[in-house]
Amino acid sequence: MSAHPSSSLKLYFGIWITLLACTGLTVWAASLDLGRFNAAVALTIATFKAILVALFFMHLKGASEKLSKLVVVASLFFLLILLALSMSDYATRTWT
Amino acid sequence: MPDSQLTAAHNPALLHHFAEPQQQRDAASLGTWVFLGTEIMFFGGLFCTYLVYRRGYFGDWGAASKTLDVTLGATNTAVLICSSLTVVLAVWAAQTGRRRLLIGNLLATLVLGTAFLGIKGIEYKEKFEKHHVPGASFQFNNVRIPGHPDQYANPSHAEIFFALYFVMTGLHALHMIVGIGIFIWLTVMAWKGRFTPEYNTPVEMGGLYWHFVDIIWIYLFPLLYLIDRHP
Amino acid sequence: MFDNFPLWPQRASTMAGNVDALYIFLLMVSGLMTLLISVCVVFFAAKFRHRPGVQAEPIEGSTPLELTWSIIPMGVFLVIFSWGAVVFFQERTPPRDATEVYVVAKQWMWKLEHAEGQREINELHVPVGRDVKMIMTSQDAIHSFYVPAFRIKQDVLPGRYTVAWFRATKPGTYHLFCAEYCGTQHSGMIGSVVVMEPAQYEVWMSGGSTGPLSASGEKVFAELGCATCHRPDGQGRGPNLQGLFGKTVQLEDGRTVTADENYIRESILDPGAKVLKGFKPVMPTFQGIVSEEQLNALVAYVKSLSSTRPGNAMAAGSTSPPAKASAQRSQVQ
Amino acid sequence: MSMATASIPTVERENYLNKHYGVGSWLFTTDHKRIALLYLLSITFFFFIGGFFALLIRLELLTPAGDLVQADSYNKLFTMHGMVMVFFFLIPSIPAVLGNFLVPLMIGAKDLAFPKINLLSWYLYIIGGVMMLHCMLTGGVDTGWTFYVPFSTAFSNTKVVEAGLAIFVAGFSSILTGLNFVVTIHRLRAPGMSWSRLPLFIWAHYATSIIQLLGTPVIAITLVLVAAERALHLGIFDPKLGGDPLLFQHLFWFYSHPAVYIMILPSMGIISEIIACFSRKRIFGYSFVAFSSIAIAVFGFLVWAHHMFVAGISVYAALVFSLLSYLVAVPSAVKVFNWTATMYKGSIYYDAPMLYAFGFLGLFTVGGLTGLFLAALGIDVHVTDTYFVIAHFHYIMVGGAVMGYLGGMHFWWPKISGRLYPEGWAKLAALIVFIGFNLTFFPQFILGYIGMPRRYYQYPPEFQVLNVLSTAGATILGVGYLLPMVYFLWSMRYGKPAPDNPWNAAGLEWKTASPPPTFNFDEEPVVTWEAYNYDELNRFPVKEETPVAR
Ligand code: HEA
Ligand code: HEA
Ligand code: HEC
Ligand code: CUA
Ligand SMILES: [Cu+2]
Repeated sequence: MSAHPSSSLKLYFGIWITLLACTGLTVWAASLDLGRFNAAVALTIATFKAILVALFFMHLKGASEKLSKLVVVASLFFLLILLALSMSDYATRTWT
Repeated sequence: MPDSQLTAAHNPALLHHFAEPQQQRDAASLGTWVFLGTEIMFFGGLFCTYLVYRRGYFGDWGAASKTLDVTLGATNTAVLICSSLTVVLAVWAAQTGRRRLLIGNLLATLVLGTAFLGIKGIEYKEKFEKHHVPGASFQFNNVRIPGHPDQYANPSHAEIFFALYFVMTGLHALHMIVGIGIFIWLTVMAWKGRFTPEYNTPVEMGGLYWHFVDIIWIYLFPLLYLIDRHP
Repeated sequence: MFDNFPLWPQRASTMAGNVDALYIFLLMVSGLMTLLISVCVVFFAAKFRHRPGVQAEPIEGSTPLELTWSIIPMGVFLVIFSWGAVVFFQERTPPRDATEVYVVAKQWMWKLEHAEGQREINELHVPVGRDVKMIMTSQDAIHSFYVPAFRIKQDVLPGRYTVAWFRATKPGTYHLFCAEYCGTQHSGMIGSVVVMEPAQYEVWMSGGSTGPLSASGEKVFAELGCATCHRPDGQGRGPNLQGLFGKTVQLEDGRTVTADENYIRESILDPGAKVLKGFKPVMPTFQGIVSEEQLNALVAYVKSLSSTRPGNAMAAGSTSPPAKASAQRSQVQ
Repeated sequence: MSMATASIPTVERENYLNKHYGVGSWLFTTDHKRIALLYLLSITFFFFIGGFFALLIRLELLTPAGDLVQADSYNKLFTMHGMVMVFFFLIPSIPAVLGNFLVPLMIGAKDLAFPKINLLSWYLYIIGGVMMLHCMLTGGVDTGWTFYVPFSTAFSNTKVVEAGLAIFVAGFSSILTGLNFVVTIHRLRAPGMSWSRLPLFIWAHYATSIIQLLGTPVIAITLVLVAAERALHLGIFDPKLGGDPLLFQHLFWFYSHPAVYIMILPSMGIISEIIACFSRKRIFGYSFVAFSSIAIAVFGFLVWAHHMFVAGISVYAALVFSLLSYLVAVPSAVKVFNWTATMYKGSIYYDAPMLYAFGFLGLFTVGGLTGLFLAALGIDVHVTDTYFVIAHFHYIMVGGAVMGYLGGMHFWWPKISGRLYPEGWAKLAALIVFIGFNLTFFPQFILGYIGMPRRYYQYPPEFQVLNVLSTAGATILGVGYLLPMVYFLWSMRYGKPAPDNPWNAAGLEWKTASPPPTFNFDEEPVVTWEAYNYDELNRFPVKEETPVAR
């Protein structure tokens, strides 16, 4: 993973602009009344931004090893377990 | 450190127990990613807490969230995104052997990171003034729930929101402070000309860490500031 | 003989037999498995012990065997799981017409209050053969209501109600333990459940009552001014509470919830949390104003307003006592 | 079988023990083998502290009345017993001692991937340990090892914050160990050491590391929340504010259930090594045993709320978690059956490590099977928070994990110290431990089912007889544990020098000197054989120059 071609510079600036735009977008979207979709929209944008950062700034995309990706996916998977199984309790409780 | 003496044969940075530089780089990279994985779970506990209460006390949390300054929050998001750009430029500079560009970008990152903390400080100060800090002096009376103009938020539930606000942003800020420490060290090393196109793993790894902290904020911002903003 | 060295707990509730049956099944299954494995280990160890000149036979493994001893245990596990779940459902579903006892746990005592109004500390008197449902909450840390002879246990939490039930089958005095660690005198937070013959129980019942719990609840209801908003004619600012308990109610935000004890409790302490459809959230919170005991009384009173529940109707002193209770009563008189 | 004298050159070879001298050469070492020894000393220290508390607990419970200690002191005793044993003994025990020592050796590496982080993790452990000791000496803590809120945040007036932070720090030590193992196993395997050739000990440690990495951060943040709530009144779990105490329990057990597999998996790894070696056979169904370790680690994350069946979770959640608990039992079952099958048509030796392995097989099975009782909803309602649970987990943690640990210590002691331990004494100790153990904990199953709650310092008199038995057993057990410590120490000085491969065992660690040189191998090993190639070893039994221990 030595010298990158300078085209990657263009990419970096492009990602940067996109991220800033997304930030604006999410603030704007929050001012709309989308009912229960507000949260979904906000999280989708956040996830999109996070993926951009991970893939391009953290070079997960071109990573020579699949292993880094596996580590990320595995961690997110276990986070999902934590959230989902906790919710299996909260969502089926008869109180609060 | 007698046992881990550098075998200064061909590459001064190659540690004795690695066969070749590539192996050492791969180990560092994997190590960093695994560490970031544990960080996901570290914040994950907080996200779980957040999810449970937000689900239970949505209205009260919306009211509490609305008292946060969304302009400052958005500004800080932008600041962090800019810092992520300077970081990735720094990594690029290190990999292509542009020492001055490297130092410049490391310094820019430091400035942006500090700016983030400064803005965070302003927000914290405001919370103190408004008595929005959980504890004995906490006050959150007569705040209406967004969308339900005749209903007041339950101060207790709002207090939990602010508790979590402080824990989440506080831990994030702590990560920023650690990051700034790392970047000061990187700047010094870069100043001394330690990084070459062949050896720049520390810059890369420091960069990964910084981006990760950025990603955490990318989630914290909507989760904390944008719960129920619309009029 | 085993008075001082019991090997089996007393069996004094309808649940005990069910739990014991599953326990015995599990003892047999795991006894068998332990036997199987130890016999194999001992037998192999003896038979294949090292002998000069005899070499171990190289064996790779065998996928069919592996599958066998993954799938068969899985099957056995599923049986255990299902059986356990069935017993659990019984433990967790109080019969509808159970007599109610309100339990307030605090460091380090049990305060119990019968729907009929008797108050007890660290002692619970119940008759044989009647379903008893306990509605429990804690004033401080988490406690746990445990009667080994009944095979029931339920944690008692601050800030909400949890429920347990039993039907005693054998007169006697049984241990009541606090099973969740709660501080210094955790092991002193013990008491007893006294199971009596119905006749004796009626005698015990007749003394010391300050009137049904729901009646004191009615008093509190009036004193705190609840009645100004919640009027039986439905003309107040709040909803009519007649027949509320057990109903499914529509909330302002579109959700529906069942009006159980926890719902009534929450409505009093945090009225804004679940606003009834068609009403303004004007009800003030009574958090910090009512004590746990008053709260229980209020809940008992609100429940008594729903006439579909004979158990509570009796508690409220209305004219239709449940058949069983009146039968017992007539025995005494 | 007695140990034959080994003919060993009188001039000691240079090895990791004698290469450098002085305190500094130990405290600043980055050699994984030396760090392993540092850990060995420290966890042994904490084991005896924890054991000391256990003895006091047992003495108090000799009589029904609370007479030996005050109620508050008793509460502190079991709390600190649990915390010390779990966080400062058992979780670090096998990974940080034997894992640290053996992972690089077994895969043919010169060291762990990050030697300095390895040292750092020992220092973190020591800092946490010192905090824990300080906490214990200046008043202690009385929340139970489970820290349940709101008792811990609002009612206990002991040093909860300090204990929590001690465990927080020790947790990071555990995370860093796991991180080191994962990277090492991925990156530093010797040429030819493919995944399918890894010893099962390595697989077990890999699985353990997954749990350490993904579980420990959650308990860390949870303890931070408890400390913050207690010190700063944040009120995150406070029911008065509408907080949910059960949320704490969810977060706590999300780590602490998988943590029980941190404690047992490494031990299972050891048992796989020992049974293969002393049956002179390749382990039966290598890949099933390997993958069952991973399966346990992953499924282990799915079952945590089985500790909360009566805590007030919803009935449906209880069902889900009960079902999933049975899922995780399947890979454990697979392992037990495979170990047993390995002995079939073997050529079995009865050396001390194998005796411990036999003990493990029996006791782990009993402990695991009683776990099935607990996972059965209907039964758990009756036996949760009673001595049945206490017996269940001591059977696994003491009867299983500690037995495995001791077995491993005996097995690799010649490699670690370069000396042979006295085999006769070792067999005696194994026997004493086995007898003492069962006498201590078997009565507790009965106690639990007849209803004795745990964490009671006084109890109704009808429970006394069984308690007396248990206390008697504990003293025997204590002797059983003191013995190995004595003869291990003795052997360091007077033991016969060990040959490189005293058991004629397979595995790279036996191909280097005993004790190994600083960089583990004089020349980088290249692996051309499968794991557990005992049939080859048996064909060319023992070379003249390297007599076997037995
Ligand atoms: C190393 C530690 C360890 C291990 C490995 C386990 C393993 C298991 N544990 Fe245990 N457990 C603890 C340590 C451990 N536990 C501790 C410390 C506590 C209490 C914490 C506290 O409250 O303080 C506890 C508590 C605990 C509870 C909660 C009890 C309560 O508080 O109410 C439950 C409930 O489900 C449970 C279940 C299980 C199960 C199903 C397994 C399974 O993984 C076991 C699997 C193994 C086997 C099943 C045996 C081998 C299988 C066979 C031989 C197959 C043949 C069998 C058949 C065909 C039937 N455990
Ligand atoms: C790895 C974990 C581990 C280990 C090894 C042990 C080991 C032992 N434990 Fe453990 N125990 C726990 C983990 C462990 N325990 C946990 C997690 C709890 C729950 C805590 C809670 O409820 O919060 C618990 C609770 C617990 C209780 C229940 C207390 C209660 O609920 O009231 C009891 C009671 O008998 C007990 C007994 C023992 C005994 C007799 C040993 C024996 O195996 C110990 C044998 C060792 C020795 C006897 C040491 C020998 C040393 C000497 C003789 C030298 C003397 C010492 C000095 C000079 C310093 N333990
Ligand atoms: C100021 C008027 C007012 C007072 C005083 C008042 N309430 Fe209410 N109550 C309401 C209103 C309005 C509602 C419906 C909106 C809501 O759920 O908050 C309500 C709802 C309830 C409900 C839920 C009813 C349902 O059908 O879902 C219960 C139970 C209740 N109140 C009990 C009480 C009790 C007990 C008291 C006294 C301790 C009390 N209330 C005092 C106005 C009042
Ligand atoms: Cu109350 Cu224990
Ligand atoms: Cu568990």
